[in-house]
Amino acid sequence: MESTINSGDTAWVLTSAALVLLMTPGLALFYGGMVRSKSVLNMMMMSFGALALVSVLWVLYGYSIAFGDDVGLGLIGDPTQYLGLEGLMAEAEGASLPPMAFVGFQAVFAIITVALISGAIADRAKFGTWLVFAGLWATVVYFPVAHWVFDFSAGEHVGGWIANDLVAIDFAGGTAVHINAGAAGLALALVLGRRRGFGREPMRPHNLPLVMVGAGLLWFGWFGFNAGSALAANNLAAVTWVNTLVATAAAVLGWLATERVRDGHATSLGAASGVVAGLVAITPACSSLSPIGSVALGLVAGALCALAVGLKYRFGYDDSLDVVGVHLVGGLVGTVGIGFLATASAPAGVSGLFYGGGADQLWRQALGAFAVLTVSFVATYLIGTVLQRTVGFRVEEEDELGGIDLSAHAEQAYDLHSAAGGPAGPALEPAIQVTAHKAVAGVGARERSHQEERTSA
Amino acid sequence: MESTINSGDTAWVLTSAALVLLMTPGLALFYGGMVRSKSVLNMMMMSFGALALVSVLWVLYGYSIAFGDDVGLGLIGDPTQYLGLEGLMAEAEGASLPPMAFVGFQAVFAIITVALISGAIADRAKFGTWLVFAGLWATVVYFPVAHWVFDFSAGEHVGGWIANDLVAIDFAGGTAVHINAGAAGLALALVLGRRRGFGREPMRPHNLPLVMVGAGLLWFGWFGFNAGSALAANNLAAVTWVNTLVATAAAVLGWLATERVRDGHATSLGAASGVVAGLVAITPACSSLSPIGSVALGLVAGALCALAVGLKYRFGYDDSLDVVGVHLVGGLVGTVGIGFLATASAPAGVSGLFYGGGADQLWRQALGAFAVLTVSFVATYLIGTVLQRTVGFRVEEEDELGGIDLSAHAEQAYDLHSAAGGPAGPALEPAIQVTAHKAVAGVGARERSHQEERTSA
Amino acid sequence: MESTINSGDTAWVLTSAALVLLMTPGLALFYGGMVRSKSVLNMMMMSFGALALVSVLWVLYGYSIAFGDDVGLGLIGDPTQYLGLEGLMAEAEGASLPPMAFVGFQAVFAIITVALISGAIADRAKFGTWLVFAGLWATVVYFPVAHWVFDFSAGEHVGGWIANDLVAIDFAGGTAVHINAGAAGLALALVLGRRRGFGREPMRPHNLPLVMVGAGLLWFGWFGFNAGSALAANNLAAVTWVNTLVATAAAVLGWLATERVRDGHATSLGAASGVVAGLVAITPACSSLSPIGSVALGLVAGALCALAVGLKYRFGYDDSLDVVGVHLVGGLVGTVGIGFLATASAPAGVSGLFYGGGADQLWRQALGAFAVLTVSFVATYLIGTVLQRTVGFRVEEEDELGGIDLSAHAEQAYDLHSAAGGPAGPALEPAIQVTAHKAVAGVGARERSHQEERTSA
Amino acid sequence: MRLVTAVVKPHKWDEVREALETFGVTGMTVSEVSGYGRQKGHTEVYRGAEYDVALVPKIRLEIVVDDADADDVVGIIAKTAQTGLIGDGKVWVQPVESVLRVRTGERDEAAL
Amino acid sequence: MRLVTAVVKPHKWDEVREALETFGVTGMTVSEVSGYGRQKGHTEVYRGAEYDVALVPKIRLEIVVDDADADDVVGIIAKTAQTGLIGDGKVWVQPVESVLRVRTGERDEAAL
Amino acid sequence: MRLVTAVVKPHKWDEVREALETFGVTGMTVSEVSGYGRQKGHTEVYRGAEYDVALVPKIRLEIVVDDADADDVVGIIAKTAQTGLIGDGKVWVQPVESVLRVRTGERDEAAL
Ligand SMILES: Nc1ncnc2c1ncn2[C@@H]1O[C@H](COP(=O)(O)OP(=O)(O)O)[C@@H](O)[C@H]1O
Ligand SMILES: Nc1ncnc2c1ncn2[C@@H]1O[C@H](COP(=O)(O)OP(=O)(O)O)[C@@H](O)[C@H]1O
Ligand SMILES: Nc1ncnc2c1ncn2[C@@H]1O[C@H](COP(=O)(O)OP(=O)(O)O)[C@@H](O)[C@H]1O
Repeated sequence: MESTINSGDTAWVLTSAALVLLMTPGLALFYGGMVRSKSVLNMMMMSFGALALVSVLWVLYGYSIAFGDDVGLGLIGDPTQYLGLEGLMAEAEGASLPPMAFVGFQAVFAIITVALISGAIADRAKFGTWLVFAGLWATVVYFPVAHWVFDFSAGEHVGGWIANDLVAIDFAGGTAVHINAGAAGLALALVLGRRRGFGREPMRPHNLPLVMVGAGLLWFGWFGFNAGSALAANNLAAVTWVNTLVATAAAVLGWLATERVRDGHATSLGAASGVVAGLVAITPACSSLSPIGSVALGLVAGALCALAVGLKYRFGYDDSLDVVGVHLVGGLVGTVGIGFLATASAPAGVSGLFYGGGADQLWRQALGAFAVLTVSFVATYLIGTVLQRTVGFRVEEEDELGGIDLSAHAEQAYDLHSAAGGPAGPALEPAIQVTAHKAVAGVGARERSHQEERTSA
Repeated sequence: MESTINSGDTAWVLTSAALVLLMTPGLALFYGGMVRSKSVLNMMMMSFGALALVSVLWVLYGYSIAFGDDVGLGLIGDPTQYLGLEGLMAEAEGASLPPMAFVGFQAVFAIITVALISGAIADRAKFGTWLVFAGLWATVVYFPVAHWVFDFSAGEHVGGWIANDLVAIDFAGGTAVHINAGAAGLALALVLGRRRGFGREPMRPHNLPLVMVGAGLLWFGWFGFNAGSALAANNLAAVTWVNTLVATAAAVLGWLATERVRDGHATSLGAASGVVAGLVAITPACSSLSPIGSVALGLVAGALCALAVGLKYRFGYDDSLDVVGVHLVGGLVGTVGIGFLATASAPAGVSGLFYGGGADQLWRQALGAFAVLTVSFVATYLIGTVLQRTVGFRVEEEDELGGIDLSAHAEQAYDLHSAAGGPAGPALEPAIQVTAHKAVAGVGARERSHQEERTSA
Repeated sequence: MESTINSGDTAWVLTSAALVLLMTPGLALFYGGMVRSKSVLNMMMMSFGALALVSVLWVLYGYSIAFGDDVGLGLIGDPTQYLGLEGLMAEAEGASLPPMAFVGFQAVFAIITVALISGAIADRAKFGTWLVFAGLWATVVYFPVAHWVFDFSAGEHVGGWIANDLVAIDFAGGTAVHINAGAAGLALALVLGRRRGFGREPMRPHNLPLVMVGAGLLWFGWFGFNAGSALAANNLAAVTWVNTLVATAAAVLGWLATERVRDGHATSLGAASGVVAGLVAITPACSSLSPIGSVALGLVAGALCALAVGLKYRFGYDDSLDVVGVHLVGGLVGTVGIGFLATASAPAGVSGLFYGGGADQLWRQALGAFAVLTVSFVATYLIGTVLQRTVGFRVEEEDELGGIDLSAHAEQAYDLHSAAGGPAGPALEPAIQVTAHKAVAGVGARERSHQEERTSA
Repeated sequence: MRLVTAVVKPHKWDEVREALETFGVTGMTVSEVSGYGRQKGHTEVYRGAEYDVALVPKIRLEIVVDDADADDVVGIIAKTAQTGLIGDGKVWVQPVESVLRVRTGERDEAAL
Repeated sequence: MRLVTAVVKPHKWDEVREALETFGVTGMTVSEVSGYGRQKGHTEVYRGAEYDVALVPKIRLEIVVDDADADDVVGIIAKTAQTGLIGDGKVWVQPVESVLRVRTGERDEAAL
Repeated sequence: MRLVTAVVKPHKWDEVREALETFGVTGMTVSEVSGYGRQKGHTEVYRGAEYDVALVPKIRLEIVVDDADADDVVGIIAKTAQTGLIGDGKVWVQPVESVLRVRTGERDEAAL
């Protein structure tokens, strides 16, 4: 068999997959900088944990559920079809992409979707339970929904219902990734309840430059997410690239303008959040809008998300890092926005309401969004509740107050003092003593990080 | 029409464009780490703000001014030609690159050039005025100068004078980007005046690891900047890639050696600055030098820039983060250095003075550099002065002393203490109280972040 | 001559080279975050210094030693063959890659291998001596070993013995890079001796989020390292990409599980270390394993490395940042693991012991690993000892205690206080005074950063 | 006048401040300190080595008060900062000879 | 001997130090603290929620001096630290029974 | 009772703490401060401009003790914190009128 692999397309998809992989560490920084310094490590670990676990599940059965032949109604792929991926190590007849390039590219989408959810439950989730949740949620919610949205029928292969039957446009995952994660975040925030002090203490971001680094890496990686979804280095990829740039830029302007008018100041947290809001909104829409349409979508998404992040105070759910306000709302703006702003001159070739296309595409978009939102919310609520009632999902109050980094990971993020440090930073370092080196001896598990002894003398 | 798109070239240009996009957040870190902790957010916001605004202008008319058909004398492209970029969503007949790939690649050049300027006016510029300046400067200075340097005539299309009439070599933007931004930085530093305490207080970098992260990301992104400017994944791209590596490496050695001899210590700030100095110098030259020539250029650039950053103390202008010392000087070294070090065996095929090519290329390089320097300095000085006299460019003294992050953005970069933090970091956190949740209510603009009340009881 | 360059392959190799370049700053962060705040800059400078120096040596003679025609026994290439690389600026007849693409890609491998070693000697190496060591080690150890492992014979060209005679599989550098650096780290840790307070004071990482950023960038860059080693954008690259993802993910799980069982907590330092351990192990093996084999390898590597990092306490060598525990052990696991886990259905087409291939590949792997380990250890020990006895390698005790950032670089990493900073961070800033601006005057070298005067009044 | 110095748990500081404000204390100086005492710190684990961190974070308040108010202030702190668990902290009182308000040059009682 | 404790605005610390140095004070101990008083902090805005930060950064100086110098030292601080705006800070004086220089074992006046 | 305040070099703090523990001191309050004195700071170089950093990091201990123990505590600190080099620090003793343990409400000697 002669190879039909297109090296340029392969280069672009592999590059894009690496870019999307980087988004998860980027998200860890974005989220990590936003929490208080006593829980930054746990925040980052939720992303890294999801990265590790979901990758392995993807190999085992995840890819099969998402991209295996449909086993009925467009709802789920055959989970055993590619078990272990052994069969995908060789080129496929006539294909221009190596199968593994697609496998890798889609793996990183599954990873980041799960990681996104963690922002809703900052500072208060048991790490072990989070991992269990991540595995269950990926299996029960993400893999099937990816099948619905991303698995196009081709030849003998039958894919998912949203892509093929409803024919809603979701170029890179407005429904499967963002609405999905956003709805799950809302459900989980409700299951776990509010943090101690929510709405009373400020809980300011402890490290805004870290948030900005994260936003920068996310933007960078998102070019792989969106333009890589063309699965080829072609004109379509180039158009989506530019739309991804300008919609995001416009969303930053939209968010900052909203803050300036409402609060009197444009904040850097707002700029970073605007980046993400814009990226979320353009994700489903980047193939169907013109650059000007993208600017419009970005402005709307930036402004609406800036308003939406305040809703949690009004309704009293503690969506700690605004997964709902940014990903759910931004995902809805993008997915439904296609129904209004799509222009036939864009690669997708569909006209929305504002471009004379009527409401046909609009209802498809709305229905796809609604389906994913509902399923994700309900399933997540169930999974979360079961976990909370059985193994427990929320940490003890004292661990939350004392800092989850210490109680869950026996670590603290920063130790910025040095024995002969700076003019203003001397140190108490030697006060810490190494009492034992258990590394090799390995005396087994222990739970000794009590902050306070419970005896009152 | 059959597609003539080369997928490999497209993959490389899209990848390069993403790399260059990353340079702006990278620059935000590089600059942000160098200022004091009370102004890091504002520093980063100047980069992110430029990113957002210039992207949108690029779509509207920027690309047209830079790459539209020349409207006379090679000075400016037709600003209305590609208004909104609607017409560039389809492949062009016979082209190997999608039009939007080039649009995106050039967009990120415009963005970073504007962002570079902000380093000269750290800690003291009104954020709103900075945004206005960024928009005006991009429109009046960058877009036309990009036309001069980057817009090559082809077929019916007539481009800019430096590229086509003067035929100075500027492969990736020594004049259009670095000399341009450096001269603008100098002008703006003069317009805004010195920071309180300049030359008296040290104003040390508050976070050198952040500076190093920034330098690392800049170097990484710069491979897109330089090698991507080949606009194809070919031999030329590979040669420029290697020259970009080695010139930068040599510049780090040159800078560190200069510091070691002069001050007794090689600093990490010096290494990070050497990275940027080398990258700046090789930018115009990477297609016309051999690797050995690149090493030589890098050594000279590193040493000269290390000396040049001290000039501001001698002449008394507060170019806070050395935009002049690094970008203007480095840009001149690279642009004029081509006239000496160009070798015919390099892809550009031109010989400089040292390689027996006489002074022909040298005067072209010098003239190109001089033209951009002069125009940029004069235009920037005018724009800056007008803004200062009308809306005001410099912040109030109390805002500068109290920290521009707080006064302009109502934020502080770090809050590294936690209620039950580490041995050395307990906290005053609860002392901060949430008084109102205006998010939804939205009571309109307010200016309440006074540090001190003006009443003396 | 018509160009035979494949643009897709070129795009992928140039992208990969840039990704690998980014690994060195990434390593600087990973290492920098793990040391105490008084030595983070020095730690980062060792990486940046290696980056700068080795790049220049590569141009001069390094590439020739590694990839020049063998001058005998497969041990070393002709050091003069490509002196200055002048001859490689043109395309080679019939080649699908530009020569410089390969030059650049291999350059960044040399750089990071040297940088890796520095983790073993944190906090206590003279910076000047480190640079001398880096140059000597690259010349005497790395360039030849790269010839052994990476230089395949082709046509007239004769390469190195491990690649061509022993035919051990080392796809992307398990021996040449990781075992090599790990053994060198061990030797150097022995030569320099333990840090003051080793095993008594904790020496905790001062900035774990920085460690996580570094781990994220390393993972991202490593896709270039491994999948780029296919030197083409083809099916092989795609398979190695996926294996790189899943082995690493599994190693994180392996490391965290080990910690959880042994210490009761899964730490973020463990997650970051697991990332690197997995990447190291899959490096040689990514072309010869199935995804399931990669998961198995990753789990083993994660668990074994997690145990191995404790060995230094048992044996008393101060491998400060666990270069031995992660790179030597991980490299051995990966290199030797191929002998067990290789499957003929993977691109390399070789079967290991567990897949019915017998012990043939196993002894080749073991021998290759052993050869590199021994040569690297012995040569490094010699170089280190000579340097220590002549110019001195270890810093003075007082400089170590006072912090090497200050003594070697006259800098401190952080200055997080601002004159009107936060509620908890006021400042002593004005207490620092600029006494002189020597920048231009340039009064020559001086050594004035004494922490304490030696007179007792 | 008296100087009341109190070392309390960080999460109690806000309550203490509010109670003192209600009582009429108009100013104080606050710093972050580390306490060493019966209350032990915590254990951190790094790569198999275990570290005991001996210090616990505390907030230290310095309040200069009229002689007459000293006992009340101590009492208020004692009440609001109490959790009954080890590590609640200490309060001590010392004599002060004179106080000055920098802004106005006012002295002693008038300076508070 | 006396212990003079002064809480001043951060940007005044350098001036105060210079004036004290000129006067002949050879040493002091400096720390970063947060002040709570008439001077209010600032307001920060996050995602539409507003936070009042009640504390303001201050510098605290501790200077042990001869009895004879105490008044002068207070006077110098009072003068150099003054801006006339709310929040200029406080200075208070307390008795000290003995002082020791660790390096030499010298006591009291000789230890300063 | 007495308040012993000691300013010592950071790397000596651990030794001091151990010696005090052995002697029977069960608690203290520790903070990071900057010292200004005979010991000069260091010089940093940035881009050719040189900065003198005047302050050196120190650790400050506050220990409330029984009157009877004050001299011993001072003596122990003096001995263990000494290196003989400039900048070893100072120790001073002040009167304390009353002490309270927040947890139990115990007073004075019982509160230590
Ligand atoms: N003798 C002392 N002098 C100064 N501060 C002390 C002294 N003893 C205890 N402290 C402070 O009081 C805090 C609480 O003391 P601790 O012994 O832990 O609990 P408790 O007061 O409940 O018995 C300590 O963390 C320390 O800051
Ligand atoms: N009673 C007090 N005890 C200790 N420190 C005080 C007291 N009152 C004020 N301070 C300190 O003095 C600073 C200035 O006080 P403030 O009331 O804001 O202004 P002013 O002294 O100008 O009236 C406060 O920030 C606080 O640090
Ligand atoms: N008069 C003083 N009042 C308070 N603290 C002082 C005084 N003089 C010195 N100190 C503190 O003691 C430390 C050591 O003093 P220094 O003069 O440097 O050395 P030495 O005590 O060995 O002569 C200083 O850093 C400072 O913190």
